[in-house]
Amino acid sequence: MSDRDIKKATRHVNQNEGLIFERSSPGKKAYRLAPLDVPAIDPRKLLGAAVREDLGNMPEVSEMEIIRHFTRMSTWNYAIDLGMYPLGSCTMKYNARVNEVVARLRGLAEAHPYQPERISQGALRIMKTLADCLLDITGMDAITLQPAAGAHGEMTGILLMKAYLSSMGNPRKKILIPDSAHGTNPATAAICGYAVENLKSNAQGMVDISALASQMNEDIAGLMLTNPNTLGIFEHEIAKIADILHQKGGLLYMDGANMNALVGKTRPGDFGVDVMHLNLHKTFSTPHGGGGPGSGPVACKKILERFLPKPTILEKPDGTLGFDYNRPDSVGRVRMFYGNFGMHVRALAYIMANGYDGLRQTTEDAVLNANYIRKMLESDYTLPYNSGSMHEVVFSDQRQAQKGVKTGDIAKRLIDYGFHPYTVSFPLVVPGALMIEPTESESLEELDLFIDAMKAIAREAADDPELVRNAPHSTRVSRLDETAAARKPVLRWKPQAKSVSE
Amino acid sequence: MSDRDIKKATRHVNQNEGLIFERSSPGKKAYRLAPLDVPAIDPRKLLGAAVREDLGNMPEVSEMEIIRHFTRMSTWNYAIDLGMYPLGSCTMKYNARVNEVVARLRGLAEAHPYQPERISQGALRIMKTLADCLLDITGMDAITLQPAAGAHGEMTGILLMKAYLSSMGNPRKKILIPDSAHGTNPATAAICGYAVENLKSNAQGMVDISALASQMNEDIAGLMLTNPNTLGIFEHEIAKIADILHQKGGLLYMDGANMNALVGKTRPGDFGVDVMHLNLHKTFSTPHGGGGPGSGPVACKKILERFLPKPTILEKPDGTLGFDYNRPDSVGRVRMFYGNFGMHVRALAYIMANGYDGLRQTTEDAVLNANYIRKMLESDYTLPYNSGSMHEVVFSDQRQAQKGVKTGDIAKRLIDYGFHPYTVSFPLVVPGALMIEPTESESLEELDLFIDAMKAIAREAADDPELVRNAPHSTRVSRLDETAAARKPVLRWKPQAKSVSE
Amino acid sequence: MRYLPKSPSDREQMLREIGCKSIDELFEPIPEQYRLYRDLKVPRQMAESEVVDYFRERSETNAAGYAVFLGAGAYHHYRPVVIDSLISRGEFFTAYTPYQPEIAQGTLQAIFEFQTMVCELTGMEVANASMYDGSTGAAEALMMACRVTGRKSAVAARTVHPEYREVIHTYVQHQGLPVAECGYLENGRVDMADLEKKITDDTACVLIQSPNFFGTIEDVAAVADLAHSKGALLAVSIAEALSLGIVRPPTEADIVSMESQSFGVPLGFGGPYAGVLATKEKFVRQMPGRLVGETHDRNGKRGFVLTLATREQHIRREKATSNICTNQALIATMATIYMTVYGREGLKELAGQNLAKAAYAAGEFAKKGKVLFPGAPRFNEFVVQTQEDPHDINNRLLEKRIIGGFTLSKFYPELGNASLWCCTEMNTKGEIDTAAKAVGR
Amino acid sequence: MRYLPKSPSDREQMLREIGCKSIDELFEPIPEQYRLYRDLKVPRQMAESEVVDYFRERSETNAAGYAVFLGAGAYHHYRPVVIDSLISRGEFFTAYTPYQPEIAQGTLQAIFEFQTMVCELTGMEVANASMYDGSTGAAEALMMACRVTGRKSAVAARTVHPEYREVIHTYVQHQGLPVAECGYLENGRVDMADLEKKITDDTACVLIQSPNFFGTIEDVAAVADLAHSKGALLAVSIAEALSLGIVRPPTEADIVSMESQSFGVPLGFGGPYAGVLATKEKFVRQMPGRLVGETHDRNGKRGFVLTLATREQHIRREKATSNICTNQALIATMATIYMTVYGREGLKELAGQNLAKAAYAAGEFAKKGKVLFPGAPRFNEFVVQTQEDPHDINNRLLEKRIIGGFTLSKFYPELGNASLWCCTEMNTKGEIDTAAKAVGR
Ligand SMILES: Cc1ncc(COP(=O)(O)O)c(C=O)c1O
Ligand SMILES: Cc1ncc(COP(=O)(O)O)c(C=O)c1O
Repeated sequence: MSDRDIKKATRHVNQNEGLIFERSSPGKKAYRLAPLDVPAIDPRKLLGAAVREDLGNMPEVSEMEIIRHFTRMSTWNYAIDLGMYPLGSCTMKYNARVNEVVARLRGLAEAHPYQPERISQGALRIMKTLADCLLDITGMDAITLQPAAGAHGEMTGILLMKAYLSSMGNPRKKILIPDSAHGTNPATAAICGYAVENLKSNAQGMVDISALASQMNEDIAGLMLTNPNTLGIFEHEIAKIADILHQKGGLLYMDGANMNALVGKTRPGDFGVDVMHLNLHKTFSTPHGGGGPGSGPVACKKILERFLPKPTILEKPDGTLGFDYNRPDSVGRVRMFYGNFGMHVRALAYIMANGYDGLRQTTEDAVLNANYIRKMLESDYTLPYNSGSMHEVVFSDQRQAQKGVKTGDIAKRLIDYGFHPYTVSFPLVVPGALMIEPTESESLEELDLFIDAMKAIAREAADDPELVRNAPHSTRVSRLDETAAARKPVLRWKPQAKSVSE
Repeated sequence: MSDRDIKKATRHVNQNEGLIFERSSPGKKAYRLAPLDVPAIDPRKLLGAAVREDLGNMPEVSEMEIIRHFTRMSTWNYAIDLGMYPLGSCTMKYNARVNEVVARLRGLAEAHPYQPERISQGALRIMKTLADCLLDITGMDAITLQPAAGAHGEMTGILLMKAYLSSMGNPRKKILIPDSAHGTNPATAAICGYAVENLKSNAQGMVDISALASQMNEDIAGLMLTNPNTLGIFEHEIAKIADILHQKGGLLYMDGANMNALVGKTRPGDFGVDVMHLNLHKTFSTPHGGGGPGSGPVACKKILERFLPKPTILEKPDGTLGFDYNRPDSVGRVRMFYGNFGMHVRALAYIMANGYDGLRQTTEDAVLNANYIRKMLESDYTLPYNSGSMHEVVFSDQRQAQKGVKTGDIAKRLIDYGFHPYTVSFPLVVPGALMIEPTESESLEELDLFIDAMKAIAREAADDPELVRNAPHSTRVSRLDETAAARKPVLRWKPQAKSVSE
Repeated sequence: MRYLPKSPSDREQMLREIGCKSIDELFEPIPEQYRLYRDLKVPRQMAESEVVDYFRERSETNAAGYAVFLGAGAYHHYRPVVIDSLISRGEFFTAYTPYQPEIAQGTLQAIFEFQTMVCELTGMEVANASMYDGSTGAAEALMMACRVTGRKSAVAARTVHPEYREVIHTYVQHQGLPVAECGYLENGRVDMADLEKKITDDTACVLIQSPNFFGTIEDVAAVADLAHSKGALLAVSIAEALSLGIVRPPTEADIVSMESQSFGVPLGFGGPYAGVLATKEKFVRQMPGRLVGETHDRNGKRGFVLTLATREQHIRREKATSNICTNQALIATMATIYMTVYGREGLKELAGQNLAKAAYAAGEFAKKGKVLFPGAPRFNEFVVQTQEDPHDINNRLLEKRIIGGFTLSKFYPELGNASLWCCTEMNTKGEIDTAAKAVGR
Repeated sequence: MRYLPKSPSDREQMLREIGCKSIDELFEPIPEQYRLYRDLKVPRQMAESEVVDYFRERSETNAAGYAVFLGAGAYHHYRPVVIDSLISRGEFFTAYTPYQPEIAQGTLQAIFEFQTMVCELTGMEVANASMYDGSTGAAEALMMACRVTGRKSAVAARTVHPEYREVIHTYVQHQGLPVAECGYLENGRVDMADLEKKITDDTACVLIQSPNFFGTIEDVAAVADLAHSKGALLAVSIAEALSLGIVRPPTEADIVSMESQSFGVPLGFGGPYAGVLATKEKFVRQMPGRLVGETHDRNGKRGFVLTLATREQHIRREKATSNICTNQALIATMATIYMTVYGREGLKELAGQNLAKAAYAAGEFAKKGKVLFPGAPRFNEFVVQTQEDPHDINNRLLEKRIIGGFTLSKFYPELGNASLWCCTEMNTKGEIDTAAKAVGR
């Protein structure tokens, strides 16, 4: 195998570690409580039948073992801190350390959500300032920070549309969704009680305007559009699209997952979007944390404002801030308290560190990086659509597939080259898609290493397809049997079920 | 190679990373300053000929690259957090996270050493409380926290002896040092202007009492003794040793590097020691940090107190604390300010988390672990001395050496088995020494894995010596050419000297 | 900008390669009239020191260092420092969802351990990888129950957290899934008679919370019998997870929705927290959210993967069990570390201390005010009725840097001058005595 | 005890294996009469929360959040947060000295970068891996000079930090190495005439500090010429490393001893800091302390190792260049990260801000007090002479939570009511104005 060509990574000794339950033994402790300063009680007396005697298989280990357990496990992960993470649609950008520091400041980290407003002005000011920034960034009129993630924001946004349309006399039945859309879009429409009608894209990878015009009618609440779409293409006819919807009384929902292509360069509010969500854990750099937490603020136009979830933040005459619960037309709450406040803190810190000039430069670099990769790889991989790319580029494995090498194989082989794979086989409109989003956080050196790796793999796919099909070869575990995992699921450890220990 | 037997570790993909200078390019920045709020100045005008125009090859990189640079490099290190670190004489024990947290509390981390005493009571109280704890632990009468490390403490201690003897009319010429002593002991004696006289150890690996008696005379200032000594053996005749020295007007200095074997079980002050140092970065768990910082407090008997370095801490009538600079007999300062205060904080946090019971249990576990290893391995490796072991055990490579496998080779092979090697070829009294100190921080599971590895290597040394001689086989770099490094030293990066990039 | 790893010359070189004269060429797909040529109205670029100062000032105007007697769905417990030192490792917090298991075993194994511990504590057979929080988790539980039973309505106890009920209302109305509410008795527990009336043969499930919003521990077994006798499922919501250290787990439930915030997650003004759903094995294919499962690699080596994805939106799209994608993985990892630190003995001992503190406090408060809902066991919260408006009491306490209980009038007007007090291991006897005195004036 | 990974049964099993009935058998080598059977007089075992509370209270009685105008060898600069997040990785802070290079390349490469940056900044050819601090580093520099020259005495300027000179005195007296002191002029610089008198043909080296203790920048070239003309070496001590961002490096020196605290190391009430020695290549074998060198492995791959160990105590024992073993590696790594964050442009810009702040402050102070030592350039410190006793001025400022300058009477009585003020990027114009007003009363 051509490991000599691999410049970016090598192999190094790495610690094994079993499950924490396999380390447990009675009498080990990692805690000690302060002495009880009130009279001790007898739980049995106080709780009677409700008392619990035993905590089953909960672990008993020491602090030293906990540090090693999680430290060792952490070394099995790839992360932005280790290298490029070009997952299309995920915007894996640098997570600044200062954001983590400020989010842990005592007054913010230890604030109880129900503490009186007048001693919560710091937190309220942070939320208000972030909201104001996001409104100018999106060009919208009103916003809620309550949704916990993008999909949660989608639901909130669609409910705003539904509430508005109901107030107009008819909530309508269907939502139009392009075939290129992310899975959460149709899933969200369904949750909100709408049927999903599919909208084809045209040869340029954009919404087919004539199809839209013919499909749009009074049964349709609106369109859920990602812009730039999941092919990384900006919907050039966006204004036209909005008009068609508006003419028939429908609304335009924009999935803002790809705002990293637009911040500071254009504003959805200016090109006809009625309501949209943002992913603070994408565009605004709050860490993904291995799958979450996120935050999915929803911004909307004036006509939808009165339906926003409660509470909203309002500025009082005396300049102090407070929560407004008195919103009779609100769609209601989508989450307890006020959303993932800790993510609001981080997103605002990101905006302040960047300023307007930094945000613009960030967008420009993100688009520059994607187009550089596109240019460098278009001779090696098939480009299904040749419309201009914004922040990400989507190739297809067409050429490699002839040798039986699929996008998933190329992805696994990238691991040997020291990279995290791109997004595999999404969007669905592209057979065998390679969806690559570098973000602005990659240096030219890192991009060139990635390009070299992709070119080398293209050669390997031609000369030695087996090598690629069996990748990765450099990881502590080889390809895992996902079918077996799904066939009879083992979803928790059990004492008897001690399995092949490492 | 029998990698299938290796239970503790495997190999995993690992990122390469060049030198930071190789990433630098003009115009990249990882900083931004706050706007200057005073009139700008012209450095040339203010500094004239003293102005500097250029900073040569200092790097220019972004924050993202810095995070990756150091994160990637960190993954090339072994550490306590990853596994057992049985370096004899180094006491590589768990470094509790809470110690790091309290050391970073703002009032402690940002305190200026010259801020007024009355607003420094917090820091002074911490130093005083630590001093009091260490005095009871050692059984001594007075202490200084000023020395920055063990060797620095040795110098301080020997200077106390010298000052005392001078006050008795004669500083004397020589210091007795056992052949098993750590290199810093003779080096320290030399720095303090003493000649070193070697003291042989007997067949039990202890001080040869008769030799001591015959060598001791009025030219000899005293003896520097490590107890337990570097063979892990407690000097059973310690009282006798002290008597012999004292009878001839000499003093007994104890190198406290091995206090982890004694805390809470016996006190040097009770068995005749006149002055000693402690290594807070060993016995009291302050992190080694890849080589430092340390802290080497020196405790002594009443007769030596007036010679302690200045300033000392004193409790004022009103209960507040202050520094006492008025110490005419002091040996002087050994360091500016008050020593490595941050290490004092951590050591006190360690003592509080343990309490008297925890400290005793810690010592017992440290000794238990060493004796368990000794018992389990004595059939595979040669035990040069059969006196009882305390916190560490020293084997010799005698048996393996017959096949040409040296202690250094066995050490390198341990790396493939997922361990950091023990201390190699020290103490010098043992040819081909394997000096193993597990500390109390190792679980039975980890000890058994270590024992299995050592046994497997013993087998490999017999069956396949080449395999062991060429170890390690699992690391990102193989054995490095240390001779070449010393022959023509390359001690810094130079623009032209860009070398074999990884 | 200091985060961006490019020099001006890097940018020029790249533009040259691409064949563009200026960066703006790359933005031509955006119609000219929508291009933004002014600066955004956001703060100017700040130094790191300025950012830190800004948030430190906000933090200092945000009740830093107050004693707090608030619970009501968010609990103040001590957070062992190892949690933040471990989750601050970039390998955990800067990783994405573990879609590539060969380089994500760290996250996957941690979540597998989370799922296991949640099962152990709740007495359920399977648990998922997390939900947004306890409120959305409860809503998803009801929807799940409908999928399982094919029925189209539910009953929720009024003693379920009021904001949970608001969230449920927002979710389920659009599914044509009416939710009836049932009242509570003098002892603070579910009114079984009322519940029996409310359950119909279209009732998919009954939702209760235990300990409930008043801190009262419900008779889960009895409610389960009733629900099951009518062919409905029982969903139990747990807002104070620490109660499971000393309170019998709701093993009779069919679905448990737990908020994990008590397990080492900062109060953080309400989030991020982490919900989780647990259930019986037979219902797993109707469960929303990600699941980590054990499997093996080519060489038979154990490993973990995301599994049963056919329930999820990225495969099933509009037919998915839920639209959830990003969850609360890092918070679940925090909870996993917390549960590991305290473990089998510690959770019990700690829960015992909470019980003792609340019992002592209730005793002290009873001397001056009326402690409601006697006769049923509580964990670490209790309701006190006073002569005086609780707001006045709390205002007095604020001057002593003590944040008093949660005023109930907004959600439970029928209780008059009542407020909900919480005592955890963090509340000293001194604070409790001070607060108790204030109540009695 | 929560750090100990053993259960009681583990201990029993191990004792059984060893063949002991009780743990005390293992302590029998310690003579019975010296065995300790009472508990140590140390605090009882505390909960982590109690430990944190104890130190938080100490921290709060330790001037947290005061504005500070103290320099005098310890400088208050902003610390970029990446420093602590990176050195807090266990792989860095829980590793030992890199004696096993195959599993220590992280530490070794970081130190190699440190050595390189120190060379770049100081203008020297080689630098070591760190010394304890600037004071012991200065002492080692003198002893090194003696080894190089074979001469047995030295001259140190009185403008070298007084505590450095105390430390030097402690070290060198025992080497039979007398150190003469030479005075300073009206402009705060070394008195060249006096220096010339003090240098003998047994003078191994002249030690100066620049910027010196008064903040004055010395004429290094001139001092070097004089020293060299007498066959002595020049050792330059640098206490405020940031000055190198804008002040000409002491390239004419033979040995530079630098305190790195300004480079991202917390003030920390005086330590841990990190000294470092830099010198000419030809003197490297006389240099104390560890050195990291570049080499390659079997496959020609670049790697780093500790090298030239034959200078050190573990090889040479009493003939070693020094007794130093443990150094300040982690602090050197902090400094490396700091130097990388600011880099080529940032150190210059930051030093420029310090220069501007001090210049502005000196101007303001001059309106009310007398700023001494005109006519020679300064960096970020200056000396002010006042009518009033500086202690009274400082006491007044303390009420405004401002810590005033360092009172010089103790070390320089000849200057009367004088104190040394330092202004860094951390001192706002507002603070400076307030302080300047206070001085002038
Ligand atoms: C285009 C798009 N829409 C929606 C989402 C869902 O966002 P979240 O995962 O935050 O719920 C994603 C996330 O991957 C996405 O890429
Ligand atoms: C026995 C002994 N003495 C002295 C020392 C020197 O201590 P330090 O490295 O802290 O200077 C050591 C350190 O390894 C040691 O093991």
